[in-house]
Amino acid sequence: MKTAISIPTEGAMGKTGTWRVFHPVIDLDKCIKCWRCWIFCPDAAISRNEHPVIDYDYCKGCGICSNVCPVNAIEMRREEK
Amino acid sequence: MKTAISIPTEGAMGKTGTWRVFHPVIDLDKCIKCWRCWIFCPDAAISRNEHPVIDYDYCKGCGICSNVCPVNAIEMRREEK
Amino acid sequence: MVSNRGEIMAIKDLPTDEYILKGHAACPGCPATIALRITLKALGKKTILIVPACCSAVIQALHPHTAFNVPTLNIAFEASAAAASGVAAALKMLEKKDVLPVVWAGDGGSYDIGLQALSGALERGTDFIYICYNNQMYSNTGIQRSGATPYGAWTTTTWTGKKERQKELAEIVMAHHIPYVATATIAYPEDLYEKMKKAKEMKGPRYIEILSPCPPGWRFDMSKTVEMSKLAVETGAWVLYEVINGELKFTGYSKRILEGKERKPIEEWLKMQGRFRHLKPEDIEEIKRQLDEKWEHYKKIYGGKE
Amino acid sequence: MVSNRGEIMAIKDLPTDEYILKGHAACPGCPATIALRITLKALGKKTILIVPACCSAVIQALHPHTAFNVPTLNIAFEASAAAASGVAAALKMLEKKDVLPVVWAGDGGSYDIGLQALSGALERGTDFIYICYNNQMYSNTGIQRSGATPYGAWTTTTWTGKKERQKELAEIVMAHHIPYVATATIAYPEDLYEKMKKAKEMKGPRYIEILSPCPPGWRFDMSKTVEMSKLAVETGAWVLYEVINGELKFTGYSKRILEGKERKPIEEWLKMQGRFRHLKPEDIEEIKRQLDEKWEHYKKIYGGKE
Amino acid sequence: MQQCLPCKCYRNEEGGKMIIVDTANHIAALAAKMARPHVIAAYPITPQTTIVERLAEYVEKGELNAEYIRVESEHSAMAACIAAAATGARTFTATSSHGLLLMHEMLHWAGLARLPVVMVNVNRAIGPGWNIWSDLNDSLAQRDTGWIQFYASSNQEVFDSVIQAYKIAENEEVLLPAMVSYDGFILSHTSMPVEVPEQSKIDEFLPDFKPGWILDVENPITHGNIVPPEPYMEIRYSMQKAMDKAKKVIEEVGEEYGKKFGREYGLVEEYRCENADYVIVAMAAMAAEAKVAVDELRQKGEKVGLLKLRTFRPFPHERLKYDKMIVIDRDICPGLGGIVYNEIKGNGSEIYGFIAGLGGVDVSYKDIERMYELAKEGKEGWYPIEVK
Amino acid sequence: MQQCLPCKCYRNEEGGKMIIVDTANHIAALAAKMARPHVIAAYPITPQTTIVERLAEYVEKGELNAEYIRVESEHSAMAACIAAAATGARTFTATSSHGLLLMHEMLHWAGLARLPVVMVNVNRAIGPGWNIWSDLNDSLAQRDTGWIQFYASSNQEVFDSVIQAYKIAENEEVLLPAMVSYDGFILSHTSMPVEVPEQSKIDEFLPDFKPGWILDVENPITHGNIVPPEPYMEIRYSMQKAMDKAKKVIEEVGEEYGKKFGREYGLVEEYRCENADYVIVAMAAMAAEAKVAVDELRQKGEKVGLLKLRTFRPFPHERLKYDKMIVIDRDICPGLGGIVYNEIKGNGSEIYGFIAGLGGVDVSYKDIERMYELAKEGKEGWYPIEVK
Amino acid sequence: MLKEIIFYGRGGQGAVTAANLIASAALKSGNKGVQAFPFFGAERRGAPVKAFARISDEEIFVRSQIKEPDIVVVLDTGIMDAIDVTQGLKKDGIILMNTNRRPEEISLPYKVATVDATSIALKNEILVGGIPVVNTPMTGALVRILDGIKLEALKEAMVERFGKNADKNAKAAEEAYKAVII
Amino acid sequence: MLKEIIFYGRGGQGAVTAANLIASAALKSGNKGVQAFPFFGAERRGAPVKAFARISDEEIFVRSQIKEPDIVVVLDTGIMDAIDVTQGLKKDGIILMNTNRRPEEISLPYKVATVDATSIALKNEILVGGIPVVNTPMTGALVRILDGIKLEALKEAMVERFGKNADKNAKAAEEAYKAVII
Ligand SMILES: Cc1ncc(C[n+]2csc(CCOP(=O)(O)OP(=O)(O)O)c2C)c(N)n1
Ligand SMILES: Cc1ncc(C[n+]2csc(CCOP(=O)(O)OP(=O)(O)O)c2C)c(N)n1
Ligand code: SF4
Ligand code: SF4
Ligand code: SF4
Ligand code: SF4
Ligand code: SF4
Ligand code: SF4
Ligand SMILES: [Mg+2]
Ligand SMILES: [Mg+2]
Repeated sequence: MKTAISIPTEGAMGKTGTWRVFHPVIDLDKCIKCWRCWIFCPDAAISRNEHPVIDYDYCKGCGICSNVCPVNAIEMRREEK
Repeated sequence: MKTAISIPTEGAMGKTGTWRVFHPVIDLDKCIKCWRCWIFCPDAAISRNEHPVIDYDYCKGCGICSNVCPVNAIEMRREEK
Repeated sequence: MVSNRGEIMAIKDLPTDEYILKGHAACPGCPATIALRITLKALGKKTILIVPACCSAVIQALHPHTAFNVPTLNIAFEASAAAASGVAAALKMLEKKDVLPVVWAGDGGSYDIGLQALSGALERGTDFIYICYNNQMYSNTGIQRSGATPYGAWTTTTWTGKKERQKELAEIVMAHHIPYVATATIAYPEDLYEKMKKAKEMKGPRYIEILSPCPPGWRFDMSKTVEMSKLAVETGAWVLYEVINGELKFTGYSKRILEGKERKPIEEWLKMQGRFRHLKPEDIEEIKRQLDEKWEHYKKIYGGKE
Repeated sequence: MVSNRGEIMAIKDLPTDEYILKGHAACPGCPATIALRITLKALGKKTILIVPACCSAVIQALHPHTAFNVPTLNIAFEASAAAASGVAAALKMLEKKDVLPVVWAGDGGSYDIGLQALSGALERGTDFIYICYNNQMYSNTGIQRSGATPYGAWTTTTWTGKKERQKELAEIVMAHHIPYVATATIAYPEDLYEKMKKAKEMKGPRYIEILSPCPPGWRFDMSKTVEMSKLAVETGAWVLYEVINGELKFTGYSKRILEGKERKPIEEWLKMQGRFRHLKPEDIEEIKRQLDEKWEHYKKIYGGKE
Repeated sequence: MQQCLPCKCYRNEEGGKMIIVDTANHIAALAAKMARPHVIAAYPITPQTTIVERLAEYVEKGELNAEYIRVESEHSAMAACIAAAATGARTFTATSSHGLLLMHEMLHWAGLARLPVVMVNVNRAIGPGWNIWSDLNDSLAQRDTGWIQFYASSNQEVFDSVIQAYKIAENEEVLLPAMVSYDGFILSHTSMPVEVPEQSKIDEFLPDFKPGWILDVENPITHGNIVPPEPYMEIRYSMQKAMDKAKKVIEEVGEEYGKKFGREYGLVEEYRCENADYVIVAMAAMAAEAKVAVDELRQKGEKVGLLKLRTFRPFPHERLKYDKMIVIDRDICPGLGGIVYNEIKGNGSEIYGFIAGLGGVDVSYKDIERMYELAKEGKEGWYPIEVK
Repeated sequence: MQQCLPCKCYRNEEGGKMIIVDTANHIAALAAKMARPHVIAAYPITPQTTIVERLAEYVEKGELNAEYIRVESEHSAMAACIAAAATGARTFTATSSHGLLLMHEMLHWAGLARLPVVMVNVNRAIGPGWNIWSDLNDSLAQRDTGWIQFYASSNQEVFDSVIQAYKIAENEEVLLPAMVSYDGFILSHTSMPVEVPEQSKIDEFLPDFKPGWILDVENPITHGNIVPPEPYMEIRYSMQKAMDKAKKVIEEVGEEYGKKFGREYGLVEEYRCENADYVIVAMAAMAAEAKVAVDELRQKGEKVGLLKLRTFRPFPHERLKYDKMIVIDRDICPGLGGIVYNEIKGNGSEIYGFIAGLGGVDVSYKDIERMYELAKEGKEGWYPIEVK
Repeated sequence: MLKEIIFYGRGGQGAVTAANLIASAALKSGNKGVQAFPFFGAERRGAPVKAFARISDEEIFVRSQIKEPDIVVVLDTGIMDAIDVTQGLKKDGIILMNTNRRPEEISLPYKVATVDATSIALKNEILVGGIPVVNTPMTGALVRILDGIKLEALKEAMVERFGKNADKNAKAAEEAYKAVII
Repeated sequence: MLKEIIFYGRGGQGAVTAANLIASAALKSGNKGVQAFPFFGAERRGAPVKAFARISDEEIFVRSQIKEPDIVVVLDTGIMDAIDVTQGLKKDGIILMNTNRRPEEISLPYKVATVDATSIALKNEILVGGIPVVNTPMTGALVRILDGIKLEALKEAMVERFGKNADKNAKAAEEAYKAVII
């Protein structure tokens, strides 16, 4: 029996980090751990460790984290390829 | 070309007066011409002439006219057959 | 009741024009037919009726004859308001500006399966009148519950009485902010006529709902259709009002209730109907509670208004 | 924002549980995904998602993989609430009482094609939460107007701006008198989270609508999704409230506006969006007029409340 | 006489068998009830209505432990059944004509999702104009949707087919939805005697529903997200294989039913086909009527038989190999012709096709005898409009 | 170069002809516009969307004087078209896949009401799972609804067929709705050159719509109330006769179109069928692709031809008489097989059937050549799942 | 042997129920094949209606309508103005009518039986909405005319169908059984 | 002669538009058969996308996807990490890349042409949402590689498509036409 059953998988759409044109870089010195970047990341690409950690395999580079950071700790940089 | 087109016709369902078990009889002496019987007859079987006139070909004998008459001028009588 | 022209409207003033021909197929004592007769007296000849599946489709009688003497389009159960949009658009393009598309639908076709099309037509501003004759169940298929069936009522799909409260379609329609919403019932033909006339003279989507007590469905004697309708208003089971551009006004006996007239006990209405025969005292208490709540709410609005 | 337990809720208090896996198919900056992440944090593992056709069906990514880590039933565009009734009934019969059916639908699937099923499920009292993430258009098919598209907005089916006002779905839902209705938006995750939690703990039909500003659809920079959401509330274009058993309470910034805080000028919001670029000053005046009218109305209600 | 718990009525007892006289609709409701569905979602429509009414009664009076969802349309009825089945429930619905048409999208859905929903369709002509009488256009127009389709000719067959439909649909090698159809009024509102087995025996025959997949919070999966071309085609292929498989399963289940309850079923039913020169092919009520015609014709010395198509999907090509066939279609595909005729016609036989009985036109065994006469003269067509 | 008023773009001029390069969807919108419909009611769905977007643009920018109804579902789209047509308007809609399925009930309605609504369907596979790519199951599943069905293989044919569809559908001896279908993406989103006639010539070709019946306050009639069995059957018969008639009208209109615009059409298109041992039968985009296969095979000395089924309803039985045919179905009727295959198979030929390209699986001329090889070996089936 | 019966009445009078009762009773009396069905109209209350019953000692395969009945039962003679109830009636067929007249008084070219079912219904207080329901007494009378159906079986059928309301109906049927004039 | 081209880019970069411009220009340059179509994914912004173009002097009947292109155009070399753009490329095929590197610097077993379309786009201010749109310069470069398409025809195609925005695109195309290194 085959029907459209799909299994939860990280990277279901592949490494969506490749979609990125700009990438976010966190300045940990500035970071106050408010976790806004974490909660607002549409790609769940920021994890809550000691400090916010970005998973570049999946970060699509939208820039929301940078936009919501209250202390401007996140900078968007052009992807170098 | 044939499709379900129907033409407005009096007696579209036949002489629906045959459905009747009781029939209304108006006592014209009592009638005050309020026209309630006329407006409420579901079968449009009462016309507005000099006085209300019942079309027994189509009156189904529901008794509404009798029920709404403010002066009890309409009596329902068993159909004799 | 005061007509547009400021005169007092009486039954004798209603036009003798007749668009429902004798010899139709309705049950004896049918409320839908009374309502439609009066409605067409108000709307007149230049009306295109759109009728979804319901008793009124049957009432027309069998092809190749019809008892309806205005152009009538029967349409699928769920599609009447969408069809009205189609008729309205065609009339506009073909420059028949004086012709009015009017949906004539039952409560099943309005509260339930036709709601989406209705809501869509309201949102896109279709220029038409939508009329729901509400007999509080699917009567054409033999008395099943609809969204309009009141709490506690027996139907053939609610054998022990409906467990849910009825949908408030007029409220839902009001939330669409259309130019005209009104409720009516057959016992007050002048009120119904006036509301139809008023609607006719406006533009955009207009909605009128007519309570239509149905003898076989509600299980009462066929001679009592009008009486049942009147009692519904007097007991507060049905409320008469109109909403013009968001401005709510209660009318007729309902207004008088808000002005202080006593509501007749709801038991009077319930007891006349076979569909409520099975109710236990606590069910009736619940119905009363719901009704009081509703009227409390109306009172607040009414208080807020005047 | 005060949590149920009386503590002040902060972002850091939101659970780290994650039910949306990395590597999904949403556009960069997608509001729907933010909303769903937060929603599932509140609803947790024992949730069955029902998703009609919409962006969120695509976001899941391609078979045989999925980015959603709760059981998810994709269903036809118009059928999500009916499907929820099916899931709820099955759960009840199979005695899985702690599992919650949750519809996650777009505005098109809620305001337009899915409205009837929604209304039906509300009327029959289905035990579920219906969530509409409202991006004010059909984004999945490439930005067509929906019933939720605001007056004046460009879409690919309203090239010169939408001529009609948006449907007020939350009002329509309220007219169904269900236990819980709330509005939210992604810029206020604590508020959204709290409302979800509150809904989760209730029974019967619950409805939550989340404004979700969509960068490609509204034509703004993908980094500004949250900003746009916040501005919608601050300018009064979106209102935050909840209605518990008919009792309406404004929340968050919207409440503050009613308490006297100035609404930011709507132009700020409009100007950030490409879809409003074509507006002429008189269009903006009309939008302002509509907004003022709406807030006048809210003020009346609010005044009436406290 | 003893009282039957299922429907609270008294019945004759005859050699241990319980026989009741009731309409096909009430019988369908009784069969559905005895199959113990968890969830019923249905919407009324003439002439199906008395099924859903009866089921509502069973549920409300506590005779059936099921959730009855009072949906607001047939589209929603099928959506609710699909979703309930995906949650692991056994489901039932019933409809007719426009109700079935409105389900069209969801019928495809149930098929592709491989959910064994069981449905009764009471055949009724399609409008406009409204016509509440029988023809088979409504269900035949759903023949692409991936549903197994049975057509019943008697109330007994209605009962037996509903029970079997569950067993077939839920077979792990099949897992397809199944529809039992029969003529509106001609069966739906006609009382006939029906033998009703005991609940315990039905329970033995019909084990609990084991879903092919399930929405389970402990093992989350997603159903129905975007499927790229190649896997999509495989899903379609798997459906076709399941249909092929269903042929065997239908025969097996029909045989097992026969062993247990004394009435055997299969893909088709042959009646006096031995050494027949002509075989009449008919479905539903017309197939019962045709038996009378065959008997009369045989009595007159004509070598005629009857092939009753019980199963229309999967289509039993291999069982339709007769030299000369007379196919009676109570349906029409505009621009093609009789649907049954056109599906059979590739089988290499000489075939005469008649379109008859649309919209409830009464077709008696005398008419069928007449069609036989016409076919012998080499005639075919719309009866009695074109050929009389 | 000159500016074309219809779509406000510049075009090459070549011997007086205007050629534009655009997608089939934009071409369909342009054709619909040039047919001057009074009322358009449509709902977006991938991959049809760009049609309705373009039409909305035409209307809003004043380039098309029509009412555009922004309905809330496809069921309503078709209901609105039906009602507008019944009021005397020329109508247009477009949809795809699930949208078409949701219209199912109303498709039957338009057919039985004999209203010449014209629709474009962009073929797309049916879910679940969601699949936005082409196969023909969506429109073929509507083959009983009483609609004339055309399948187009190029953007030019899309244009020409939409214009002709109006003329055929509105023919007073036909008066049936008509659907023009073509593959999603493969045509809908593919730009190709299209010759666009002048509006004045289209106007000459396509006279004003004369309805068969109308809702008119001066002559009130009722449409669609209850119809008893016998007249109902006559209505069905009249439909079938109209379909028969349509065959002639399609040929005539195709010829007239050819005379006027230089491109002739008919029920089918034969390509290199002279003395062919095998004739490949295909529809829609696959039929264009098959031309390439035929050319290559002919070059190799194989005697192969192509029969392109342009018209699927009415079904042109009489044009399908070849000894050996290879039918390629981009569709499947579960429990039966390929739909085109099964409709053809009674014609007495040796037929090999292939199911290919479901859900958008790419089928190239190389694949078609391979199917030919397989057929020669006596093989058939699902390609490439069963036979490769 | 196949017996075919048509019942004529009005919507609401219970013609269909009468057909069903006869079918049940026939089965209980040992007939293998029984059938009862309405004429499938879209009739409303009060309109003339028709119902059919077939009884046979073998399984019945006929599904078409009855066109040449053996027996015609008229629940309400009023409808005889609108409808020719003798249409198709077999030459040796019987008409059973609800009337207080005697068969002799009725000039029809058929065998006629009469019973005053209305009076019997009134007497036994079988009324719905004030209107006498004559279907059950008429079945009693019919059983008298038909071979092979036992009155006891009819009563059993009523118990099945009406539960606690069966008694007065059974009584009325029995009275009619006795009162019918052939 | 049939020429088949695949464009690789990202959602939003205009690969499909590029294919369409080339098709239009080819028609204007006298090719009877032209085709342009996207790879039909459900892709969102930013995801890798593919578009196809076919050019021929005869009418084109092929409808299937291009599997063995003559030319591959890479709008964004970033995607080369995720996708093998040379897949199916004919032995004598050409890859045209948007890069500031020279063909020699690129080690691929194919003929390579390069152009710094990003710089040209930036210079001509062809930007959407701050991101340089490189499709139009790339078509200019492609025209240089292709036989039988006139630069003038490409510019005309741009006027048709972009109206008043055509100018800067045409200019960029021309610059790229000149700047392409083969
Ligand atoms: C799609 C579809 N479903 C069901 C029906 C059957 N049907 C016809 S009328 C009706 C009930 C109508 O109820 P309402 O709208 O309240 O009108 P009423 O009969 O009470 O006048 C139903 C269920 C139908 N015609 N079409
Ligand atoms: C019956 C049907 N009609 C149309 C579609 C096409 N369709 C899929 S998603 C969609 C728009 C969804 O809009 P919305 O619900 O607002 O969700 P969004 O895409 O904005 O997330 C449409 C029109 C469909 N899948 N099914
Ligand atoms: S750029 Fe966007 S996707 Fe990347 S980490 Fe920041 S918010 Fe997440
Ligand atoms: S938003 Fe900024 S401050 Fe807050 S956690 Fe992220 S990086 Fe740190
Ligand atoms: S009894 Fe009824 S039908 Fe007859 S006239 Fe009076 S109101 Fe009309
Ligand atoms: S209701 Fe009575 S008083 Fe009034 S008009 Fe009729 S009969 Fe006369
Ligand atoms: S059932 Fe009720 S609404 Fe319908 S025709 Fe009869 S009386 Fe009128
Ligand atoms: S179109 Fe908008 S809602 Fe849809 S995936 Fe993209 S950003 Fe999210
Ligand atoms: Mg109703
Ligand atoms: Mg949306």
